[in-house]
Amino acid sequence: MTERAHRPHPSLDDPSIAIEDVLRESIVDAVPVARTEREAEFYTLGDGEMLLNMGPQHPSTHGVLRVVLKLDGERVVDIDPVLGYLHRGVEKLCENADWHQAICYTDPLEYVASLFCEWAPVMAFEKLADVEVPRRAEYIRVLTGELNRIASHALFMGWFALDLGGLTPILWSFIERDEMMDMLAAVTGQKLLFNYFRIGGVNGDINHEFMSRLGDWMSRAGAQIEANQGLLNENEILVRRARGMGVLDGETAMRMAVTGPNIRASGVPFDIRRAHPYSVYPELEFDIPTRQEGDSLARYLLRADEVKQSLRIIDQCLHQMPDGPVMASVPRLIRPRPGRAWAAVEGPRGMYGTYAISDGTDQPFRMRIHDPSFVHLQLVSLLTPGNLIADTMAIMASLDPVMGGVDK
Amino acid sequence: MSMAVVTWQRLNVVGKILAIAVPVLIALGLVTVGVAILAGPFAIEFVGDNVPLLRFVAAIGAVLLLTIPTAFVVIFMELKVIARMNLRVGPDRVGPYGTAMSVVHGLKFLSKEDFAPLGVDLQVFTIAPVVVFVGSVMTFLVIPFAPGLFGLDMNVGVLYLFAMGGLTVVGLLMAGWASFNKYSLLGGLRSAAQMVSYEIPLTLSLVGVVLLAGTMSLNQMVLAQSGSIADWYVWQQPLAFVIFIIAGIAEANRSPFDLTEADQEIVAGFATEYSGMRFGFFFFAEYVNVFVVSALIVTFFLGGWTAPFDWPFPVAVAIDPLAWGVGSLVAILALPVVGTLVLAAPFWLSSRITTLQALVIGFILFNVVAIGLVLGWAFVSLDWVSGLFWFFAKSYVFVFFFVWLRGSLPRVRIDQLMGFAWKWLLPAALLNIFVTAAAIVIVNR
Amino acid sequence: MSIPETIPIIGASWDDVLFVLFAVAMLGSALLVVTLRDIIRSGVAMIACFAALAGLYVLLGSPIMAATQVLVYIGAISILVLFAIMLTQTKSGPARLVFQTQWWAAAIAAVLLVVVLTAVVVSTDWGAGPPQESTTSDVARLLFDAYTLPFEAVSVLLLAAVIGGIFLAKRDPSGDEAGR
Amino acid sequence: MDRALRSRLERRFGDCLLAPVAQRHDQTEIRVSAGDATDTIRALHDEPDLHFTLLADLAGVDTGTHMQVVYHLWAETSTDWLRVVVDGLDREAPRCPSVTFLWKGAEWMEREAYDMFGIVFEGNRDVRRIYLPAAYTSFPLRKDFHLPDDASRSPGRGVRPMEESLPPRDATSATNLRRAQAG
Repeated sequence: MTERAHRPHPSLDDPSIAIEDVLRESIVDAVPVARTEREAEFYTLGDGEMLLNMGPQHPSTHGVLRVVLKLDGERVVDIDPVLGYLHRGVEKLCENADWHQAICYTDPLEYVASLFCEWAPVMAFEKLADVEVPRRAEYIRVLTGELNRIASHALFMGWFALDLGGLTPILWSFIERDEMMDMLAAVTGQKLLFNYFRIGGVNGDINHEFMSRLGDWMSRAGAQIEANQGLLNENEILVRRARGMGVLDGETAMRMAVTGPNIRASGVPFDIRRAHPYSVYPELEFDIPTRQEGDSLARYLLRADEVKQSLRIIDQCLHQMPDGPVMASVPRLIRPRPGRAWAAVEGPRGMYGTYAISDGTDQPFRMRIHDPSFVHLQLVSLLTPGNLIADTMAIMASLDPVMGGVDK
Repeated sequence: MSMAVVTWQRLNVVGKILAIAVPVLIALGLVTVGVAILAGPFAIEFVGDNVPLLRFVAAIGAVLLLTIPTAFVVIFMELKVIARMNLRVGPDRVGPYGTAMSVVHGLKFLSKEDFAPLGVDLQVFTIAPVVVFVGSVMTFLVIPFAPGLFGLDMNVGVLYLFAMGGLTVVGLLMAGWASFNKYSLLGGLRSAAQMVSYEIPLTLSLVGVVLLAGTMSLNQMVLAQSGSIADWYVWQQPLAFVIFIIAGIAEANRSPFDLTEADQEIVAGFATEYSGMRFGFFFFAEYVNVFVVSALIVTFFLGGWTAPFDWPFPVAVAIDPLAWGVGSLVAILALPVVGTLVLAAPFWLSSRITTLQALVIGFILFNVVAIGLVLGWAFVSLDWVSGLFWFFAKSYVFVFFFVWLRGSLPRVRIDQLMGFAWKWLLPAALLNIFVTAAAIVIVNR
Repeated sequence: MSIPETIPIIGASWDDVLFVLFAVAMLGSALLVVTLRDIIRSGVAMIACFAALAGLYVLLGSPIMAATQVLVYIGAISILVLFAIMLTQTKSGPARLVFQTQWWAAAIAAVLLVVVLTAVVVSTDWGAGPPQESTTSDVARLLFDAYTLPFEAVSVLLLAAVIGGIFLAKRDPSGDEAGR
Repeated sequence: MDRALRSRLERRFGDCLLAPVAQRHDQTEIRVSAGDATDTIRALHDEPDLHFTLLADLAGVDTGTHMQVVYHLWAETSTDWLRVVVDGLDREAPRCPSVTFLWKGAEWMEREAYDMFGIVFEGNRDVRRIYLPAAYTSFPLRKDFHLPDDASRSPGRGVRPMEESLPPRDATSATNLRRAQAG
């Protein structure tokens, strides 16, 4: 009974397998049987090419992404991302939960900006159930959402520098992000997965602690963010490594269904806050920064520009916010009449969308979650071939995918 | 018989230890004295006749031993300084201010399983870290630490240095190949390409210094720079100084040129498959290299162990205890007690501290003062102590500089790295040689 | 009591013993270079051979030659050889050398080499005196004084070789993205 | 609600719509069959008065009786989201034309729909599983796929199927079970 399960080497189990055979198997690249045209093309090695498996445990794959690189020396010939290491089947889980419960399943999808992950389904459900959201709740949503956007962009800048080999910026941006997370924790009660937006409003009014922290932070945020970026924007090495890397033009970006900062860095001023206004964004004054270059540097700098616009929005929200309730009267158990609804919000990475189908019961019949990271990760195989391994990181980091969102 | 047993059983633990240790120590002492009496004259004669040989053996032993604290200090600096730059605290649990952290790192490596993955070329895999370590440790041999304190004063010291630097590449390449891992292979190839490329500007940048000093011996070079800060070669060879720093960083595989172990790209490069003490050797060699490059910068361009201003020392402070008489000696013996009491007095007078605590504080303070006095005396009257001080002070400034770079710069790309070496550093180094040679010819005419 | 000039029992001098040790190491590793089946190990053995040769130079009183040997042959040439092997050999290909495809040509070449070497050894006057210390300045004086012309000729030859190598290795400019 | 879009859509695609154009909140919905899907979407993308340039989302839906593929499109010409439902795909062997010729970025979304529903997209050159392992055989978002511990819907209600394969009570570890099976 006390004997422990011991797994010896396979060759010891089966005397017909010699160590040599095991070695030979591991010498030759294990090439799967091609299932599709693309896979057959990818796994056919040309002269001098080799496959390099990167991930799922690799320092710079932003979680558990696995990519197979086809290399010629250090030059990337082709790249095939392999997903699913973080797949949790959130859509199925949502179908097995009721309408309120479904929101908290979407929350951890993109743990870096989770308010947006709940905003899209909440909006979709409100459309399905014909709920009118109080204006104060809408302002609070915009306020907290923009705060979360800044927090997400701050983290992006740190990650970007880290993937290019800089150690310090990531920790500085975590300090910055931590302040915002503390504020949001003061109002939502949680520090990472807020679960704050509800069908018909938000979970509670903003409180004094939040306001005092926010006022304190707003008074120095601009200067502090500028100072942090000074470490990177004027860094010759970073600029030289990011400029001209992974150039994405506007036309291709549209065809790749890219949204968010990534498409705006390619010169397309598409922002759902303006292109298809929702919430109280029509009443707020802000610009949509764009850049024409479409390279990694542009994608990086564009997010810095967006942070400034978000600060403007927060400022206006604080001044324009009306008094009133923050929650419409919504029953605990809702049964929306059968129908379909789609809602999309502009998150820090692009368009977060939810497509919900109601069959009249208390559970979603189908709930589709659209995550921008998933779409943007496709760009890796478009932009990296022809560059070096190191540039793969510069490009992937500039697209800012979060594996929680990619793998749903 | 029973008496002895009963007596033994009555002793407590300390007593038992003493009961064993004291006779053994006495016996050992007697044996030592006997051996010294019998063999002493021969030993003295042997030492006297073979000073160069013994000096060489002692130097090699000292060099091997010296690398360990050096690596520990550099690792600790790296941990703590980068932590401060990241607005973190860094290690603060093991030892005062975390100073023992790097020692614990070393113990951790020793206690880890010596693991070799399936498919590695075991012999090459095992030798590789040794080659790397030997390559970096052997460079210590020719570095002049202080007047008279050097392993070997070679007349081809500069060549020897670069030869040993070249040995490191062999080890990295062997590690990369033997690991049976594509990341390791890429790391090994990167390191070979990088270090072979940067060795050329590194060597050429020193030609100017060699021309000025007229020798390739490191010790002679330092002597040629002695005097004040104005005599250092950094003023006559500013371009070579810059080239040497940049190429030295690349040669030591430090950020921003740490492509061989770029963890965001190729995990850990050549060291991916290594663990335990084999990895520890790489780790050690890397940090020893950081110190060696700093020491070389100081030796070649910043006057080595010479002081930055016209140093009036060594001042001969005549201390001859035998001439002081018995009264003075008794006074010296009483000094610790008196000093402790005097230093404890102010604390004792303060009401919040107990007598015992005050005494302990006084004792510690007295020790600090006494050690400080002894070191101060050594500093002003022994030239090798002040030489060591200046040498390490200057070297650690550059170690700090390297750590600072690591904390603030992203990594360059492999083609930028190579392009920089061949397109900028190499022509600059050649230009430097040309200008230096021309200047020497003009001045001497 | 200083260390005796010769080893007490054998009677040979220390230098001779060291010479024999280095020579055996050199010949042994040279044999390994040609007999080992793994090409990388051959390379490592070649490095050991060069290192033993450097030791011989030190014994002969020429540390500058020894340092240059290590610097150039171990630090550069062996590295490039290993580098080239690693670049051209893939792990999925045959990991071992294919021997005995041109054994008769190799045999003829070996016999010729032996003849030539024997002739050289026999015809050389080995009555040279004790080894002299050669310093850097001696070597430099010889290079830039007596042998200036051969030195410059060799440098021109190397330059030509470098240019030729670049020309041969350069790819078609249209398909070349490495220059970016 | 964009009434003008509705009339434009009815005018342009009137004969191939499976259902009248539905509008609710800020969404306009049209339904087409799989045969008309390519032409419809190409027209929506290309024609200047429609010009739906952005593919917002591509979703598979299992209604229980048949499969659907749902596209959400965005255009500058309209204030509405346009939802195109490709309706009536066979549940046993759902096939749908791919839109990767218009939006290459739909490739992964189509792979995901294949992974979850088994819908094969004709024209997509990389229809293979994206999340689940290659050896997986079922399509988890279909309505007849029940989670193993979903007691209310599982065929063996009240029984947790995952527990059935556990060893008998006196066995302490899976190793013993394996040994018992082997010997």
